Amino acid sequence: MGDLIWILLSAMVVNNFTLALFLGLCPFMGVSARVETALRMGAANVFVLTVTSLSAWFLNTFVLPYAPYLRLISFIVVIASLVQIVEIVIKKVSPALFRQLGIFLPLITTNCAILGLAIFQTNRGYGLLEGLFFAVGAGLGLTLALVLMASIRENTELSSVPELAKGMALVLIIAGSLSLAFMGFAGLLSSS
Amino acid sequence: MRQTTPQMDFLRGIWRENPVLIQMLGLCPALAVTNTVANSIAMGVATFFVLLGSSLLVSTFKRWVPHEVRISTYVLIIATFVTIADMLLEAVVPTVHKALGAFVGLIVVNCMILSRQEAFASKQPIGRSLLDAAGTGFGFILALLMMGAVREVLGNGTFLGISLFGPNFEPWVIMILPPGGFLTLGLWLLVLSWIQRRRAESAKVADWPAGVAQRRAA
Amino acid sequence: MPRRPRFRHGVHPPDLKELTAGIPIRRMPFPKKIVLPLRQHAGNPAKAIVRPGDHVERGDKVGEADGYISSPIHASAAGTVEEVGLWPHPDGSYATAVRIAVEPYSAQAPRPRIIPDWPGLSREELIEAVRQAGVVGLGGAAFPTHVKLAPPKDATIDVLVVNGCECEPFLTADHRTMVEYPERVFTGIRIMMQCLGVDRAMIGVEKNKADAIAALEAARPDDIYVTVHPLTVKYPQGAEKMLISSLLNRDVPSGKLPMHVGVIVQNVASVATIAEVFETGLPLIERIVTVTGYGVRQPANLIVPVGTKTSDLIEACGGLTPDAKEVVFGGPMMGAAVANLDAPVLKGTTGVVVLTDDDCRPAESYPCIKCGHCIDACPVFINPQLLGSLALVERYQEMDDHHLADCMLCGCCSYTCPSNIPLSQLFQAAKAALRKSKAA
Amino acid sequence: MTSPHRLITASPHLGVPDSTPKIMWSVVGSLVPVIATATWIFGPSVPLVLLAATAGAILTERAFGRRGSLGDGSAAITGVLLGLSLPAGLPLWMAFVGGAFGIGFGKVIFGGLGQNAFNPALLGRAFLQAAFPVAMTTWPARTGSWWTLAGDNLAWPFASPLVVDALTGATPLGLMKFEQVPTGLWDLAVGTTGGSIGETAGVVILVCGGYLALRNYLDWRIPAGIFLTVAILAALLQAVDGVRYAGPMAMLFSGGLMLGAMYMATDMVTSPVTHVGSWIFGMGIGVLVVIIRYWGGLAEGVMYAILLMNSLVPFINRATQPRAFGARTRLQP
Repeated sequence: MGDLIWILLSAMVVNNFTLALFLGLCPFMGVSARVETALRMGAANVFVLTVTSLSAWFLNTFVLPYAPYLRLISFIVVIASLVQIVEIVIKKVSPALFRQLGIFLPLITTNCAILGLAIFQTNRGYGLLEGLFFAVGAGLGLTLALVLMASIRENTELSSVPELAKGMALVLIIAGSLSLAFMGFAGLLSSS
Repeated sequence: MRQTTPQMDFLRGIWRENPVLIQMLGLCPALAVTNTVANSIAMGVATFFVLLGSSLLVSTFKRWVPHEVRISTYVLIIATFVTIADMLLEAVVPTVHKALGAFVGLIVVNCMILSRQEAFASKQPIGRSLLDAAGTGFGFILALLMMGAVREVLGNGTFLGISLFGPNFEPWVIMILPPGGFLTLGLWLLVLSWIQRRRAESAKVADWPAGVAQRRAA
Repeated sequence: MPRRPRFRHGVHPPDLKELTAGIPIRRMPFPKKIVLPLRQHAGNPAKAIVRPGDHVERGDKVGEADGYISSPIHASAAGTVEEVGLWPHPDGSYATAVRIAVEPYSAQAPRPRIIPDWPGLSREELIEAVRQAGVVGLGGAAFPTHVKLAPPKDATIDVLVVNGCECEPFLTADHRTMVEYPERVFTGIRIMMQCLGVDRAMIGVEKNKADAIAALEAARPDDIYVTVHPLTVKYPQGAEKMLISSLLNRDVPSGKLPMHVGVIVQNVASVATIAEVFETGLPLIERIVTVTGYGVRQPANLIVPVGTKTSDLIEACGGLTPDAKEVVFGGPMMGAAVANLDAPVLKGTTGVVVLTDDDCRPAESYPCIKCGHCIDACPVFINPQLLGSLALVERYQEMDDHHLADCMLCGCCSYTCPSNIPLSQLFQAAKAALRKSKAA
Repeated sequence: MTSPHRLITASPHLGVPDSTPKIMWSVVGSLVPVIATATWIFGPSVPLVLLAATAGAILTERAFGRRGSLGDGSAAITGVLLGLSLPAGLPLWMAFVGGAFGIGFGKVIFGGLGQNAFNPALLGRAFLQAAFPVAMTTWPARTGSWWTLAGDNLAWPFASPLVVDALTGATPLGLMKFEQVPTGLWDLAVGTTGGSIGETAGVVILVCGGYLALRNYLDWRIPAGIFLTVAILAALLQAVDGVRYAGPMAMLFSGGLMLGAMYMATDMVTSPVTHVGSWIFGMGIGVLVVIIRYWGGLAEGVMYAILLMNSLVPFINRATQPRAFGARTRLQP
């Protein structure tokens, strides 16, 4: 159990997907203007990452040992179709939830965090449970980064940012600062 | 769509609509693997290859791809080329392949490639698609080089592994760490927007009647 | 154990009352000219009923109330109507006013009673008499008193709260009233209690007016249930909601009035004035004004005919000092600077404060450093820091969502801001913009 | 008659005698005893490093900041505080770069005073820590005459410090963490230990910060929250394993905790605006400090703890909004 928690925490803060590994940058830059949207995007990400982890484990266990060269192709196809199916199911079952998360789902599919998770999980040889904790940790880490960025960006709207820095330059520099701050977690727990 | 010349198709992607610096696409590799110039070049070339290959295929088969499944088809085509690139890199430059790690595989989800397919290759003839892909690809390599150069020179005191300042140079380790990636791109964007503003200002001065410009200069 | 009477937050501006607190009230000589703006109260302005050339006696009506929430205006000196036209108003605009050339050498002799004496009058007759006398709240807002004395049927009032806080720095008019005319205060309370049909009255006085508290206690009658409460010296102790919170521990809900929690608040000056009106039989034509500040030579508490020009008033106090900078109507916290010294004293003018260079806030301001002092100061618990930054980017709708409506412009936030950001000015502008967009 | 006066301003016409520049310069002034103590301990390197960091901060503010923004003193604070958080032997050019980075990317880019999300001094330090990890953790031991410069202050710009020999001393936190050697409390309190310029002499910092707190120029709730949390957690952990974990007093007086809690965390711009928020902020820093110090890969975590909590401030502010007067009151039926 301790190991699992460690995997989760590691993916969440120590090796934060966005701030340390540069995964999921598109939503991080694009959907971080409002805290509410950032939260929803984060929730959708946690969900899709969990689904991804499950399917990657399935592929790794039952398919890829026989055809290793199909790794990338099968990952992307399976994930994309699974998300598609989930999207349809959510739309049927809970239209309210779909309105909250739905628009983000197709965006997420082509997001490097998803494929990145599948590849990392494979490279590190995580089992089913480890993979799930990894996925949840990664998702929470993404959410954390997104929400922090969004709350800081909301504040910058009330301030007089120099003309030159408006837009993405400021976002990148805030991201750099956040990334610097998250370096404080480097090596966390590794000594014990 | 506005009529464009083949020359424009090619040049557009390199600077004016640079995928990384202007359109903010493909940021993930642009930040993750640009800590050395060699990695930047390898990643740039691999992406260039995938982009060119997929544009060729997509443009060739555009008539036979049903509209509903086009995105999945593009992704499939891209994934195939990425697999090839992955294997090639592993065979030719194993050390670089190892340094790039998972990020070679992640070329699949580089939104820049997908956006070129959707926006251009699926609608244009093969030749123009190839020009466009080459332009965008070069633009991507250029952006990666700009990132990689700054980060390697400051972060290691070297360029392509060649020492520039002698042994006494104190490397700025941060530049090859994650924060350095964000900060370098942020800095480049600041520089570019400064250049743009300078240019806009000088253009404004040129538009003014001669007297005004002279008085301003005086 | 009784609850310590207090409200939370607020600020402690310097007292500055020592200039006039010990000076007895005196009557100023009648000026040569009287200017009576028709808009001196909350609600509709009065309508002029005199013409140039008409002769008026002291106490004659020159403006008739226009509607229920309005109040008549009376001549405060005998003389001849010169003109009915635009004249500088203390709020900075030009407003219609009746100008009267005061009869020279007139003794302004007493005249027969206009307002009947109060014993024996019924509740309705009393309220009508108050209305005819043109009595409005003398604490500054100038809300017609007869409206306040007749609350709607669905509101049950159980307490009359008399506001003797006078929490604004510099001002001492209410203080002197309580010291010199405590009997009038209690007579006024009797009349008002009869109007309202309540059997309980409370007088809240800030502790720094020990002589006023003593005078009130000495004059306090035993046949009615009225108590005097010393209160913490803190600004804005005299704001209705804060006062009710201090005295009764009742919180007036956001967007509601004191009467919704069973309370009517009357300024002590208004209470004394009602007694005076019934005593003399003349309507409200004069009031007590504190003329003070380091920019005036002889600070004083004066009985001033309503409509006296500021310049005449200052002349009666020895004139301005050379370093006088700004003339403020009302206290320095909420009062407004007047641009033109021709502007007359109104019924609601509690004081005229002349500030010098040293007193005024510096002109330059700095960016907000998020120190949070304004949040600690705000007596209505809104977030001036957030509202201020929203105001600067003109996001008024969001300000409305953050309870801008509860802001009473007391100025605590601006007072305490180290960056000198004009917060209450910004909020005033935002309120105006919101009113405009709601009306549209 | 027109009025002789010329001022028409909005109410209120009175204001507190404090002003933003006054607060800022008071903070700088209150650091003078700290600087003096550090100079007494470390020698002439201290003013040099402080000057270099301040020059970096001030020149950057002058070059890119708003016109006239130097007068408000905020750039000077950033420079001095950054300087205090550096080792005495750091090459001066690095201190300069840190100051420039802190102001440039920590403040000017956000629009200047009052708008920044992160404490500029700490951002500058975090940058230096990540850029030059070796130089930033080389603590010169005090040997020789007071007049000798510590370490290699005068290294050429962009060049490595030359002196990397046995002159380095270890910090109390490093000793405790990596070698389980505790340092005496007396040494910690009066500052006769290794460490950054302003890390030593905790008592002096405490007194100077207390003076600011009395004048309401810093919110005492933040350092109180930090101290309480760290002390309680450290006491608990010491009860569990007294050898591995230092006790509460040692935790409070070692490393940059005093300077960080008193001067960095209480930066008004980057701390919460409400009282409840200040408590949450302080306690969050305390928890993070303990986590990073005990379980992180680094010996010291105050800087990162404050930066991380800085990033949470917009949230804390949002969650601790004051509730409007009477907004929750119901009318009696």
